[in-house]
Amino acid sequence: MGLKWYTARRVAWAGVAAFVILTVTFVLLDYAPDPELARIQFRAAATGADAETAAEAYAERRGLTGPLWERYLEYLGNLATGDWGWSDTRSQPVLTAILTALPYSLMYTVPAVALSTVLGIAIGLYSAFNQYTTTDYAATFVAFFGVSIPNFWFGIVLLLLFAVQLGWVPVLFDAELARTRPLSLANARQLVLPVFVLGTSAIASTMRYARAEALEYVRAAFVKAARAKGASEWRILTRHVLRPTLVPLSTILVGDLLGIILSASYLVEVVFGIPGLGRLSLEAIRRQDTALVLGTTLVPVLVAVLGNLLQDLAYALLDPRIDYGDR
Amino acid sequence: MTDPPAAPRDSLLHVEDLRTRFHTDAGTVTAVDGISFDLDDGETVCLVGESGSGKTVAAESLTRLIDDPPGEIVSGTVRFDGRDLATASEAELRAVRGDRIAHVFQNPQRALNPVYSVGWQLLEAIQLHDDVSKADARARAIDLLDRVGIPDPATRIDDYPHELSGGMQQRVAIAMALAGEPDLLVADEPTTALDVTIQSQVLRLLESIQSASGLGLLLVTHDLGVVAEVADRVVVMYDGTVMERGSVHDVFERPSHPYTRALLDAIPGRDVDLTPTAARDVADRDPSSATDSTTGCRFRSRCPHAVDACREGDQPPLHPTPDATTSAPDGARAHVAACVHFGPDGDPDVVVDSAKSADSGASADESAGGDRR
Amino acid sequence: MLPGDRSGDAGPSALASRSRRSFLHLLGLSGATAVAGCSSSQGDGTSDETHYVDGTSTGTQTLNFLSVNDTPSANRIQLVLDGAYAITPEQEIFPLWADISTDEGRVYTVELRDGLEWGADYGSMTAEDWVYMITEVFQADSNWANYPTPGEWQRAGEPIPVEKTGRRTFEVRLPEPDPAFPLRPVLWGAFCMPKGLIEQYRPAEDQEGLAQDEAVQTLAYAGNLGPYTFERWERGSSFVATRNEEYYLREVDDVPDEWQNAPYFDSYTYRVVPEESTRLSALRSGELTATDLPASRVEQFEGLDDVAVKVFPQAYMTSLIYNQRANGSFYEALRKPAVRRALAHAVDKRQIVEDVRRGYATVAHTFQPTFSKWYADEAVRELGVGETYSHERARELLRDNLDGTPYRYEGDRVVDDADEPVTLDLVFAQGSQPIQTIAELVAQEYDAVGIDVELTGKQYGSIVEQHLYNSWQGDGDPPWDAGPYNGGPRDQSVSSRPWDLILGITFNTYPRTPTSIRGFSVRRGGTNFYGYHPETDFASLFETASSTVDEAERRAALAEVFGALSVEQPFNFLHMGVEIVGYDSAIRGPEETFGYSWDRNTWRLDGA
Amino acid sequence: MIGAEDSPGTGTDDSQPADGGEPPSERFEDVDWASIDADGGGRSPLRLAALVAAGSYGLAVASDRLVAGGDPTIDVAFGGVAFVWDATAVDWLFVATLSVLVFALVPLARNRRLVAYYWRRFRRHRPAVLSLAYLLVIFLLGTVGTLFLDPPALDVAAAYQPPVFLSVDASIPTECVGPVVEGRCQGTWRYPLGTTADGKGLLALAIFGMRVSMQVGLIATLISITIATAVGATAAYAGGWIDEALMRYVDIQQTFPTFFLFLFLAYLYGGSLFVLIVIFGVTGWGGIARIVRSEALQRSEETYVAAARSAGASGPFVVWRHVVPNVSNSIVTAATLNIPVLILSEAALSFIGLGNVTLPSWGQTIAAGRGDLATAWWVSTVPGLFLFATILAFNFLGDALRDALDPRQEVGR
Repeated sequence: MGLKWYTARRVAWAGVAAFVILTVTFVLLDYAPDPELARIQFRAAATGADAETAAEAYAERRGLTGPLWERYLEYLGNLATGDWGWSDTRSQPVLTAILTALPYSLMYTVPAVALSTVLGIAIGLYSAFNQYTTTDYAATFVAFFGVSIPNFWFGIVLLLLFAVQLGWVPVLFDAELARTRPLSLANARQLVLPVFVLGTSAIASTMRYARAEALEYVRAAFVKAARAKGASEWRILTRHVLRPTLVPLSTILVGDLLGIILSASYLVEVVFGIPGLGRLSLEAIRRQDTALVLGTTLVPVLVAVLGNLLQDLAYALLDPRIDYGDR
Repeated sequence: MTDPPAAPRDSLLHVEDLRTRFHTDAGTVTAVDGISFDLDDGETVCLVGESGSGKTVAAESLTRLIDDPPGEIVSGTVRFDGRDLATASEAELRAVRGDRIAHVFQNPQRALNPVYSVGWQLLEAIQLHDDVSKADARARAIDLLDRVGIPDPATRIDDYPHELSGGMQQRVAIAMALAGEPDLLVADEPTTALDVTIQSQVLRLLESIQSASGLGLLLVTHDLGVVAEVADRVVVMYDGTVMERGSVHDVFERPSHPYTRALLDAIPGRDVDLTPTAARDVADRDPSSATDSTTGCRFRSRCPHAVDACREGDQPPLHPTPDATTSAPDGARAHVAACVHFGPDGDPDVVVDSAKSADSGASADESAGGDRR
Repeated sequence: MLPGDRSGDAGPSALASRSRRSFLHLLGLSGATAVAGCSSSQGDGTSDETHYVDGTSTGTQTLNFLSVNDTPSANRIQLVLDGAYAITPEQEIFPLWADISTDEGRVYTVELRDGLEWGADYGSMTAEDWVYMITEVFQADSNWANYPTPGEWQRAGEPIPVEKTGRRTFEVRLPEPDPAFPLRPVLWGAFCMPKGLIEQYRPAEDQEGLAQDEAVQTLAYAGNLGPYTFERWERGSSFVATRNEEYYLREVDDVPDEWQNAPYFDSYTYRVVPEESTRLSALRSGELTATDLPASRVEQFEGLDDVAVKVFPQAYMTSLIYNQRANGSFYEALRKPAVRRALAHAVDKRQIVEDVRRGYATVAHTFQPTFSKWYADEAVRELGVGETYSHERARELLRDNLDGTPYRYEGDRVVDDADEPVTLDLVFAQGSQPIQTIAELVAQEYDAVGIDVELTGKQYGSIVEQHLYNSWQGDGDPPWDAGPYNGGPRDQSVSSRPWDLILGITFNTYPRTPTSIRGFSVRRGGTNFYGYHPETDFASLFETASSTVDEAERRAALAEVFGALSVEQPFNFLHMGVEIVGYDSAIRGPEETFGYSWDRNTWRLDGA
Repeated sequence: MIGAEDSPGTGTDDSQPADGGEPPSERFEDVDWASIDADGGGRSPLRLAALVAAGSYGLAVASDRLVAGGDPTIDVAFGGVAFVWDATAVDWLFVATLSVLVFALVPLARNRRLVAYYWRRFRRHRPAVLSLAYLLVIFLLGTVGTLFLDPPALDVAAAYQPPVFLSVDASIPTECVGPVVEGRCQGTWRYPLGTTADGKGLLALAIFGMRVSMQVGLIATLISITIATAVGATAAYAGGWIDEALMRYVDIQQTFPTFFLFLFLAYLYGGSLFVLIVIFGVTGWGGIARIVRSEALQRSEETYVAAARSAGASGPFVVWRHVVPNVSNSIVTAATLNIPVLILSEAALSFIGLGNVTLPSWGQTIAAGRGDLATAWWVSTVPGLFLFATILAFNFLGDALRDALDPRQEVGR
């Protein structure tokens, strides 16, 4: 009951947030300069044609005629019926564009998140159990390495090393291969570097939280009690410390990783040429593809909502003390 | 050590010259500085001392539960059932922990893992040492809960710790300690965190368990009332060392060490908590003393009977008190006190007489009775 | 990422490089297809198949050529649709679908080949299709299809009359003679759609319906009209076309043999790789057959056995543009040709070409590349090279010519009438390292003659909106208005933000139809955003040059134009760019000439 | 406090050392950050100093903007070293930031016992001590050092010079400044770390990059924590709909694509460092505000806040005087960890092609040189290493500060 009401409120709020974000984006887009339009007009002017006519044709083609609010209402109306609009810069429906790009993004972000979560938690726990030792510093260094190195630089260097010099992996991301045979070894090979780059960059935040949480439990009485029961250190680590650590960790996993991945994905996808969501939205913004920009803006909102819900469920599952009645 | 040598017969637990240190930024702290005591099957020994006297560290050093690092057991033996735990391997210790020596901690709420059900934690305790099926373990767990007085154990077993009251939680913790059918139960302030009304229930539970199963009980407490109620023998600690040791009768009736006397004197009626604040009032010790490489008696700065001799050497060894021969013949169980006035060159009367003059009532009489040598 | 100021892909500075229908210019005139291609042997496992994989930075936006206004899209469409005819580097017509002929340069007859078949059951391509396309789409009153450059098919605001004269012939009747008409991007490389397809949308003027039509989206109507057949288009990732076994040129005997068997690759793929360094890595690893190279990497790739580097001349000129409109902080001086000439003495063009462009560019002195057949060596005055590059000389000329302006030398710095040192705002297009370096170099050179320069890098779109667009600020209506880039007389029509110098907006020099630069050089020119007032009567010279059929007369007129421009220095001509492409070394075909990609269908893999 | 009352692991055990390990009765949070408004009048010398500083700062900014115009703000030459400083808007912000830092540190520094205590806790983390030293060097070089150095100058003839002791194929540099041995151009001391594609010395670029990084990191973070503290503390203290509204706003702000906002503002105002800093500062405070709020909520429950409230203290006063100081440790930690994120963001924006390309920032240099990694690897690697070390140092520092300042982690050692 409590959880349901809570969920309903969360979803309702997400709707409001999405609306606000969409509106702001829509208005900003309208005021931002359009390099494409500028090019068309210059082209027309350069050869003596009427630049205004060219601009009108362009506006017509891109659906940019009429007052702002009218266009916005129309967009919202379409959205309500499930029509996310038509992407002019890709000649396909926005929803199709997003659904096409999404699997490519998931293909490397999911393993990257898994990698960074496992490594982050492992290093965090290790570091907490061995605070202020040299191995702690070494482990921490490993965790901080990825976040300290600019992703794009790292990606380029890795490509030069492993793809060009050693030839172990291909330089180019083969989208066709990824789409038709996502589980093949060849696909895994081309995903190794992006996963590594993104994964290492996300370790630090997970590790930091895991470490902070674990530090609270490492010396907790129940850990001592478990030890007094005769539980091994490994058991203590995996059962007694890890579990309560996971509870608050799940809250940051969604939020922080979402942030890291959404922002880092621009860079990783550009460097590795992966046609995922990051590039989709980057190019949409660059080319002022209004419908696509709005669509790609909605995606993180939806992911955040979904992620928050999942996280709450995980929380409820992991920590019996949580009660949603009063939240 | 001029302490009496090891007990002639093998006691269940024989601790000798145990020394535990903590390495901190500010230097090394010797939290337990060469304590010795014995504990027999079915016997209840109380480790008494104010906050910070090292009694908890001492209790946790037995099975090396102290955090290492920064803690470190630097010397001494912990002979348990013929084996020296101080030098045992980690695996050997694990086999002993929970199975032979069980612990009950001060705050049950914290000693239970909040994210697991009571049953899970009980089953863990059972299955860690006994290779039994899950169903059998569960049956045993319910039985254990029943034994510690949890009503409706078959239902409560699936509860989470936060769903139980403090007293119930401590009962669960005790049940968990009993899961391995230990020979020795180390209970560290098991009642401190509980309501006054619950305290006695839990104490009685411990007593009844002990009498039913005949296990040894090492009770760490600062509550002299508890000591008087349950202890067979008492070990009084101050600043990491044993100040006085003897049967509960000897120590309460004929307190010998000035510290013990001060403790008891501070309490009208003698059955009130020696709270940390009260302890400070008594001792008002210099907080910096802990890291000092101690010379002389640790209590001397607060001791009304301090003499020059107190300043020299180490903490004085445990000297037999005048009544030692009358109460217990063997060294390990003798009534002893670490005070120069009880040494070969000392005069116990310095302590006892002054107490006599300052005190009134029963204790004065009893002291007077024991002050002849 | 935008790859520099080359014209191949939509770079920030490529603005002027696209004139209208620019993709055609680029393909044919400037040879600027991002990587024109060739083939290579990327076996997908089957070793006897050859695949050409072309690496580009930008993907295509649409396959509907009616909306196409970018080179990447045009490149892809051209694989599937040949277009009317091509132009060879010798500026001769090379008929593909059609041949074009004229007597007087006024009436042009277009004759379609036999055997051109649409796909998707639209039958044969006939003159009917073309006339319908031209009149109902290109020239449609409402421009319902939102054709980007409807002006192409108009003269003086009126549609050019087009008439069907036979099943496979039609006539284009120009109001005035225009001998260069076939070289203009009107019919040259023009595409067509079947009438049956357009008819479905014409009555309702349903542009959206047409753009989203399945046949348009997948070029299903292409039939046998191109060397390749559309295979798939993964947006943002790749475009793949496979060899068209039905290609109409196979059945034609008036073309050279190598055309009859074209193409020589089983598939042609455009791979979108936004990051330049990744593209280059892929070229090294053999995953790409061809891709553009930045000048700084040429020597490294030349050292590789399996990569051949080719350098192609281009028609794009990088210039330093002076603001002569009233919102500049130095405009009174910049309006004087003598001052502009003085400043041209201050900038070392050789260093820009040699050190910044690393030798991969040529010095420019006028609005025409030296390889153009219209370039007039004897008339052009060279500034900023050799002896005409001299800070002392620049200073001297400047000192002499600042009279009558509010500026003068105070010591060795130029100051204004309030004795404050003059600081010029140089705005440059971001995204190209060489452009940025040149901007900094210019600042250094100007500093040496006593003028401070402040640099601001901006996105291309921002430069256009804030500095290029200008509009009438005076009272009432402007006396004349030539569009957003020239909103009226320079004293009252100014841009929204002030500026003094702009760098990174490259101009197409139209070496084949040089009269197209009119808009840049006359007072009311549509692209004269810098407020240049020529002292020469360019308008009539252009008039002469464009309408005369006498080549000598045209040459004389154009020589006068280029000479006058080099003297008047409407802006500081810096250098002409080149396109550098790294190919798989087994590729045979690309010639290092201007407009090299016209015959890319005949390129082949050595040994294949 | 966790753990059993008598356990040595928790630091409450009296047997633990007290002259060092024992926290002084005062904690970091209790430092008199707000001594300025502590007792009304202007008697406090610190308050006076702050007023004087603020006043002279205002005058200086005004004179630079109104009077000096385009002239350098300071133009002195001493002993042959020219000292020319033409302050920009960012420089002024930076000066303000540094002054705030100084005034924030003074009350802390005056409490030596406390400083000693935290220093002892902090120095246990050896990498963090190293990091602090490194960052101090970077900071000093970037702030003071750049005043005495010429900005990196263009010299296209000297492009792609390798670092000293290294060599590269002679075809790579435009002209080799050093000797060419066996077809390889040798690095020289003239450019100890080599040069970029336009012949700027990487050493100079790296040093000027330090200033930019410090400016981005410190100014934007100061803006962020100022807003975050105000919002977080207000939300926690006021509760109710104010809390709800503020936190919901934070939700939206955190989901909003900041990148897009930057693109837009970069168009309107140019992608200058100033715009970048302001955007980072104004949009990047959401996470910190949440931390401040939750910490403040915990602290608000405590008796001293209730006491102050019941004593009739005004809302803002309670927040400023009682709530804020008590969450300052979280703020300091969050701020330290925020700085590297900003420095990296600057690099990321450079990569995407936004931002000011003429800015001598590490990010710009790395991004500009990335295409040369296969040939002139040093161009983006040298600033890359500085960036890497700086981010790493801030991360180590942040973690060590968290451990040192967080009372919950008082492990008695």
